[in-house]
Amino acid sequence: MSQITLTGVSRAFGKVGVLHDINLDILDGELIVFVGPSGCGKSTLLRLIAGLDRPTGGSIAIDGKDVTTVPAADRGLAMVFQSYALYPHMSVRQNLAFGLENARMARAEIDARIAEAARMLEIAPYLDRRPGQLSGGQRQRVAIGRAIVRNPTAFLLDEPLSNLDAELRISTRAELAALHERLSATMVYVTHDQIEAMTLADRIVVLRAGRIEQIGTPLDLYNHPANLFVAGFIGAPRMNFLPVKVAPGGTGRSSLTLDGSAGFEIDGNVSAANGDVTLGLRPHHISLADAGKGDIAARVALVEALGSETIVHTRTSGGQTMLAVVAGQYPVASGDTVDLKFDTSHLHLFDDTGQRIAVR
Amino acid sequence: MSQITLTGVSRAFGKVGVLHDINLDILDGELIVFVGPSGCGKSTLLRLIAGLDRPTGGSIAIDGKDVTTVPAADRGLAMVFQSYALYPHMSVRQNLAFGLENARMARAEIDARIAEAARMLEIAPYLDRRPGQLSGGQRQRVAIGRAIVRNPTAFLLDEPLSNLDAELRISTRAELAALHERLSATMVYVTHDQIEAMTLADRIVVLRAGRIEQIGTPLDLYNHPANLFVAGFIGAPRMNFLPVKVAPGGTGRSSLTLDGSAGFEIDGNVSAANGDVTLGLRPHHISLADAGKGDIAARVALVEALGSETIVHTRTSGGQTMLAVVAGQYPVASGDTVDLKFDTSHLHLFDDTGQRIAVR
Amino acid sequence: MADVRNGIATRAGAMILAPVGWLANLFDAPLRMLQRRTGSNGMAVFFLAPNMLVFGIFVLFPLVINILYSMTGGGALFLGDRTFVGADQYGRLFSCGSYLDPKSCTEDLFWIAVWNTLVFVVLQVAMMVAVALVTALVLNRELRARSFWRAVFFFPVLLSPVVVGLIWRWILQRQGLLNLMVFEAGGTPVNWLVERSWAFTATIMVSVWAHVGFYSLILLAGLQAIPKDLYEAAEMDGTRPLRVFWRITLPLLAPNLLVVLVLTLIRAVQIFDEVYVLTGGGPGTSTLFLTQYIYEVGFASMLRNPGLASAASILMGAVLVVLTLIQLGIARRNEQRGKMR
Amino acid sequence: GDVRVMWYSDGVEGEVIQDLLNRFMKDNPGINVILDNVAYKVVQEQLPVELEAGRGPDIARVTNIKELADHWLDLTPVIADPAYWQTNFGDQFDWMRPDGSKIIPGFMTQITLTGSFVNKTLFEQAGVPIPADTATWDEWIDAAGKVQQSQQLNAAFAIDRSGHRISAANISYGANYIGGDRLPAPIDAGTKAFAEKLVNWVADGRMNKEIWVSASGTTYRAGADDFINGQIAYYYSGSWQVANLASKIGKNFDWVATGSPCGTAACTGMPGGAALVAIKYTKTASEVGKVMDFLGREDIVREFTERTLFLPAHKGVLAGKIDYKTDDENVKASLEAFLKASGKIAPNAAALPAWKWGTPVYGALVTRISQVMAGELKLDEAFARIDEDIKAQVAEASK
Amino acid sequence: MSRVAEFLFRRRGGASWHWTDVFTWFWLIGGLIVMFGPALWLVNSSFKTPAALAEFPPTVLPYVTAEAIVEGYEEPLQLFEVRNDDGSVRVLAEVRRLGTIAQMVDPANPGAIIRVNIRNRTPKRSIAFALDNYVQPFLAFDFFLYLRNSVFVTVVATLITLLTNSMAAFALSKYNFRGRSAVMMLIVATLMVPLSVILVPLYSVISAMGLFNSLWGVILPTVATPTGVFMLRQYMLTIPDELIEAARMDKASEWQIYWRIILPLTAPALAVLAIFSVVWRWNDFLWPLIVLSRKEVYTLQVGLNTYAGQLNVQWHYILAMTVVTMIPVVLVFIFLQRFITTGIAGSGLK
Ligand SMILES: Nc1ncnc2c1ncn2[C@@H]1O[C@H](COP(=O)(O)OP(=O)(O)OP(=O)(O)O)[C@@H](O)[C@H]1O
Ligand SMILES: Nc1ncnc2c1ncn2[C@@H]1O[C@H](COP(=O)(O)OP(=O)(O)OP(=O)(O)O)[C@@H](O)[C@H]1O
Ligand SMILES: [Mg+2]
Ligand SMILES: [Mg+2]
Repeated sequence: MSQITLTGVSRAFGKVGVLHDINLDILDGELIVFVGPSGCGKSTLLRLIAGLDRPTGGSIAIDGKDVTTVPAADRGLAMVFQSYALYPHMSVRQNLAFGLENARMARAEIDARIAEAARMLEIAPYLDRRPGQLSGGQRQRVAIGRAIVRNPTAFLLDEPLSNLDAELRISTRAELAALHERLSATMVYVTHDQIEAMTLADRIVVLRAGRIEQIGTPLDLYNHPANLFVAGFIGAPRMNFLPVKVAPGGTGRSSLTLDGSAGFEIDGNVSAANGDVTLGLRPHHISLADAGKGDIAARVALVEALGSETIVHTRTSGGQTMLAVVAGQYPVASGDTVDLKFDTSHLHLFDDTGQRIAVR
Repeated sequence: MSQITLTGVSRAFGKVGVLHDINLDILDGELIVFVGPSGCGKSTLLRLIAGLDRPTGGSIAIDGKDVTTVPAADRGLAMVFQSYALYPHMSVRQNLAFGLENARMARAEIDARIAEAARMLEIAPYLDRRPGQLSGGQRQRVAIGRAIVRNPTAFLLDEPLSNLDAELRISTRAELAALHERLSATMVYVTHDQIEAMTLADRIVVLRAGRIEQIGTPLDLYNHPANLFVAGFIGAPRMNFLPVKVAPGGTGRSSLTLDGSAGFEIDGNVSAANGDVTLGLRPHHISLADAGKGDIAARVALVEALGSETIVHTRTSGGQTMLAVVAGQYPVASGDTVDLKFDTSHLHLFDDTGQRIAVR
Repeated sequence: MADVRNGIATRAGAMILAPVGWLANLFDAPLRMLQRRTGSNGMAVFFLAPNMLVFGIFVLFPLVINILYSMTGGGALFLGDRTFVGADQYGRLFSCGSYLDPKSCTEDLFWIAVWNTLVFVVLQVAMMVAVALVTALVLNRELRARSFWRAVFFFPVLLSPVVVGLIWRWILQRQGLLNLMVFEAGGTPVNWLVERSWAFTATIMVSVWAHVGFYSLILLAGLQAIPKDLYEAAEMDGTRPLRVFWRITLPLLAPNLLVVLVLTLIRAVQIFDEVYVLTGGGPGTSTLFLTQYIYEVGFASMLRNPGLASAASILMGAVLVVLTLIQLGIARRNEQRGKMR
Repeated sequence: GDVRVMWYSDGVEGEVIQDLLNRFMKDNPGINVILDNVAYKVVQEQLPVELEAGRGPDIARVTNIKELADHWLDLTPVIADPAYWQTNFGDQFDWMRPDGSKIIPGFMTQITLTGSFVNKTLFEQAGVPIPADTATWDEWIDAAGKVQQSQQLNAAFAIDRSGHRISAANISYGANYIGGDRLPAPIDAGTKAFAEKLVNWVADGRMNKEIWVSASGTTYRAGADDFINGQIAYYYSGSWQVANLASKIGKNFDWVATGSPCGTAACTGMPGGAALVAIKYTKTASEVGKVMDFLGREDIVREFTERTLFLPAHKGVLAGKIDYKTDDENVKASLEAFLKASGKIAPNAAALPAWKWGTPVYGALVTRISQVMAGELKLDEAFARIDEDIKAQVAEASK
Repeated sequence: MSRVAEFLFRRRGGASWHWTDVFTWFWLIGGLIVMFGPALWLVNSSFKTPAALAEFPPTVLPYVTAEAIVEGYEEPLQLFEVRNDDGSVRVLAEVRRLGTIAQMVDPANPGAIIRVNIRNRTPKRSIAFALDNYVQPFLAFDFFLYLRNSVFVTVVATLITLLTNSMAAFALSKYNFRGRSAVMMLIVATLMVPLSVILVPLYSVISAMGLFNSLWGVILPTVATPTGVFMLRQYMLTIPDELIEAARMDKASEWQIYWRIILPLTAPALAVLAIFSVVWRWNDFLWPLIVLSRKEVYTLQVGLNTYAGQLNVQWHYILAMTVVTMIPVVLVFIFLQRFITTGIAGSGLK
């Protein structure tokens, strides 16, 4: 029931332009995730959609109706603020009830909804506390609760899970997904958490300095990042980049030469101005091999053991930092010399303007 | 230079006890991480150490000197607040300079430190803005900056990176680690981010409802969780738990029987009251196998593709939800029937009180 | 304990407010309709209206009439009966041989009063703001028996100015309580109200005594509104109390401090009753202030001259407006330098 | 119907009049008299505004009777016996009606007369004889000065801070305020002579400095407290102080009223007082007449006078014996003295209550002379200012 | 005792006295003496007889001269302490005084008259409360009628003041509309107008509206106090706008934002204004005096001022009634000041 269309939206604070010419069509019932570096304009964009702020240019339409000048209260959206913005003088229960009372809902229904939200967010024990008496994560859950009790047709969520512990984050994420399913509500979701973005999103919008860099499904962005920025931004740890020279290789193949050291061949034709391209390879697609058995030799600089996997920071002889992620607890220590082996079926190439080069 | 000792510390708000009998010795120069579910008392504990709050019982000593009643200003610690607590009327630069001016530092030195912190946290362009003109992540970075410019002997950081994007989070995390190294400062760090906890911590303290559940190095906690709670809390996605019956098996081996379906044998002797134990197995240690080739059959409920790995939510015939994490993008869809294969070398057993059972 | 009592107060407040709240809810539906028509911002007019209506009728309109008054002469009271004299009254106030010497003016008392008022305002405002601020800071600390201490400092505000003047006259007169104490302590009694500088000081002290509770209360409310976590942050930054005051408290108190500054200024200029009872403007004319002059000209003498009184009051008002606008201008600049949060 | 009386009180007169009115209402069941006790300030500041708006109570007790004279009702048609009123109250009618008018607006509830009080005990202790009736101001102050010296007093004497009070002395020294056209004359030698004396007495410490110096403008200050506390030997005020002094001095010392000292021209006090007048805008004129008739009855005036310790205006009462309801000998003696002094009022003084420019003259005098005492002006400057002030006020009021 | 001390002298830091603690207590104790001392003295004075009130030098407590019934004398006689030539002191009753010689008797032995020079005797005095100061006004005037009027004026005026002022302050602090600063300036500018200046025109207005001698004539002109608008507006500036935005997202109408969000958060400032308004309206004197000239509508202050005559002011009644009329306001103060507690506006934000 809520399709949100942004046309040429821009926003400036004084002389500082924060958003530039944003065009975006959020489909009805879609869960769209905004990601981007801190300060890129995600919250600002959300506030424009909410109607809390007016764009300095462009227009916003909901379900085809231009709402650019419609006040927030009349747009029928619910929002979780990055700063929570809980009503400090009301108990948690009153915070949750406020929006419902405004809609003149029956008391029993209000209570039922609050009970449901409290269960979902595990805040039932705190219903009679004031926000000032809650921990950071509890406040954040109340902020979420305030939005979801309203069962609106569209949600705007600004980093709603950032202060929750892993377990709660996963369960709340699942609850949100279920809610999205059940209400078939449109959701606009801002997050810095890769896993959240990847698992929740129907589509992800990557923003950078107030501009949209790419829009696509999670795996689309992961597998086919449109440019160096998106490639680096999506996926953690970030993709490794290496400057390489490309030249035609065997039939239907191309040969890549790493600076100084040996090269290898890949399927497909690559054309690039004077052969300089950037090779992108995700840490998960690099494995460690015994000396001499891999593609490139490197020295281990730092080992981060996460338990389930191990992140190995290495420095190649060319001076590049390369990260590799290996499953489990890998017996390697900083100072060791290792060989890195590339999984060439998953490499990405970018031209000198940073745009992806299709490998045909 | 800063060893912090908590002896029998407790804190109650009115009748609600929030911390109970906390005993902890934080070594000089150690980086200790507090983790625990939202609302378990992490921030409260931090505030007690800082001196912003007084314990209702027990005592706190720094470098052997009892500081329980020493005001915060005289403890020489620096803190990053979960709520940032930036001075709203000061520019970012003034916010950073404030603590240094208090120490009557020379202007040139102050400027140098601010410049260094601004570089480190990428906030140089905003130095002359007020906090109200910053995005959430930018504010958080200023809050970190305010603590680090002071080069204190001990830091208290309350979820300092929660609002930063992945890339910035990693780089800031690395900067903090470097700082820790350089100053050999003691750091007490609260986080919900597993990766942060695992990579940064010298030791991790797991809190639950105001009590310490376990203290240990990251891999210690990951590999040898003391109880069900820690096992479930450390590692994401969380460990799978299954009720099993244990019985002596071949020499020096035990046999485990899953309810209903087949069992398997493991090395070591397990003794448990009437044979009921809980089996814990991390999702990373479960792999998918073709039907009939695994330990237990299950139905795929949900597939979350993160790009680098795929989380498969399954439901066993016994009705248990089991998660498996498989590397890469695994071609499986919800509704499929799969066999789960356990990596029995990594399983954990817990008795009916939830305590770990050592497998000898 | 304090929590419990505050809880009771809050609950009592809530009980009183409950029926009012119910009434307020009744307003909601029609107001929503209004809002639909005017838009959110348009509701500002609605919120302003009641106040501005009363304000217009009972303050603004009489004020305008007062300006007309100042351009009439004669002793008649009602505007219709009075003779129009143009700027004559102002001319009279300003007819001076030399503006530096009040004695050379036709209305020498007016200029003496202007001068006295000026000195008084400068000293009294400084003193008042300082004392109010210190008092508010002290009362803002976590004290036991907090309401008692607040009451102590607020108490004089409850007294009518006439009673204030009277009490202090009893204390300060030649045979008053103060001299009694001075005498007992072995000092020489001073005739406080006959010595020029003492009498002037006394007017300042007494007016501060009488009103400081008022301003302390405003500042106290302002102080309590400063988020506590900022003080905690400052404490973590190792800030000394004085610096906390200058760098945290004072800037964040600015909006309320402005209220106090403007109000003290205005009320200092308007000081009357307590001084009238205390010193009556004496010794000589050394504590004769503008309002007393206006009162004497316009009301006290049986041959009133309301025109001259109005002219003087409008001059006084004009100066005040200018001063206040300057204060507000500075404040606005600060406000615009960025919304605080 | 209702008759509203606006009434202010200095002492017990509010209770006395209520008492009398209750009696009246018992006798006249149809008339409901409501006594509104108000502050003097109301009579002074609010009543004129109300009157100007053509409203007000039906009857009021006022002191600025001449200035508001246009608003008074002519009682002639509504009172039973105008001749009775003319005979007994006629002398003061000019005080309360516009110049040249012949109406009967009301009557004086009280005549006041300025005069002095002596602390007999102090004089006795100092061994200074109390000056005779014919003593001049100088002689009085000298005598009081001797008492001051011998008894180590702070001051010898005090005069209330009021232009009205010193006008009696001015006139004794030959002053005449009323010029041609009944407009104020420039201040003359008589006024100047006494003003100079006053200033000197303050300078040499004989006159209590506080009363006059520690106030400015026309602010009224009484010196009664110093007298009550035995701090001064001699006090110039007026007949209305008798009750006040009696109640506060009690048995602490003996005191007596001594009329007004003499100057070169007379030994006069200043008459004055409060009048009860009917107001033109009343809707119940005939009832008002009945009330006034009752309150003007000789026996009622006598009772009122005796209970309030006032000086009466009623000729008949004055002629008879007044038995003041007090057992304080000092009071009786003092009231006698005032009654006696009322026979010695100089014509210039007697004319002032009926003169509409009295107030500005009094105001200018007190304002400027006290400035001289405080050392802010020279006497000559002050005299020039006084003339200017009065001229300006007259000019303004004539616009 | 030490627990009491500990209770009272809770300090900033921990163990030692910080200078701010010392200063705080210095200020509090000083304040107690300077602020409260005169007030206490006022209360004492209200129990003094007129004679004792006029006395120099003043006494702190209300004293009267002691009297005794002595055999053989109808009236009670005043007692004096008489210093004998040898320096000893005894108590005698005075029969009469002639000049500087007082005739006295020993109350225990009333037969013989003793002559004493009045210099050698001082009145023997005892503390006595002149309760008459309190009783008389209650008998003489319609205390309860006046009280009712005062309460009506105070309560109604305060409620209207709080409502209209806070509404206006809300508009002026949280909305952006054209002319906002003009309105603000206008309001602040009129702060300067002393009542006495607009008294006559205001009187005409009241008169034209027929509010003369009506309590509404007292109430209405005072409720638009610019002070309140100004004060509340400045306080509201410190409330984060984000809370209003959150309420807008919750579909709250502007009225509800005002009523449910802004008002509760402004509670401390509202309490201050309520206290002020109560004090002002309760103590209002000049304006009611002008509007009210009939005793049915008198407020306490107006009634009280009937004791202020032309030549004499009966201070003993005025003081006593001042003390009585102060009691309700003190109670109101004590109740309302509790709402001046830690502002919580910031605690809903991160
Ligand atoms: N002022 C207070 N009054 C009552 N309870 C409080 C108060 N402050 C905190 N609490 C409670 O104390 C518990 C611990 O709070 P704390 O802020 O330490 O949690 P936390 O571990 O930091 O949680 P989070 O990860 O959500 O920040 C919470 O359950 C909270 O509700
Ligand atoms: N009032 C303001 N005045 C000037 N600049 C502002 C203002 N508010 C925000 N900005 C700037 O606009 C940019 C976008 O801010 P926004 O809050 O949208 O970022 P964000 O993407 O939400 O970042 P984060 O992930 O850190 O929350 C930031 O660089 C911020 O500094
Ligand atoms: Mg943001
Ligand atoms: Mg916390």
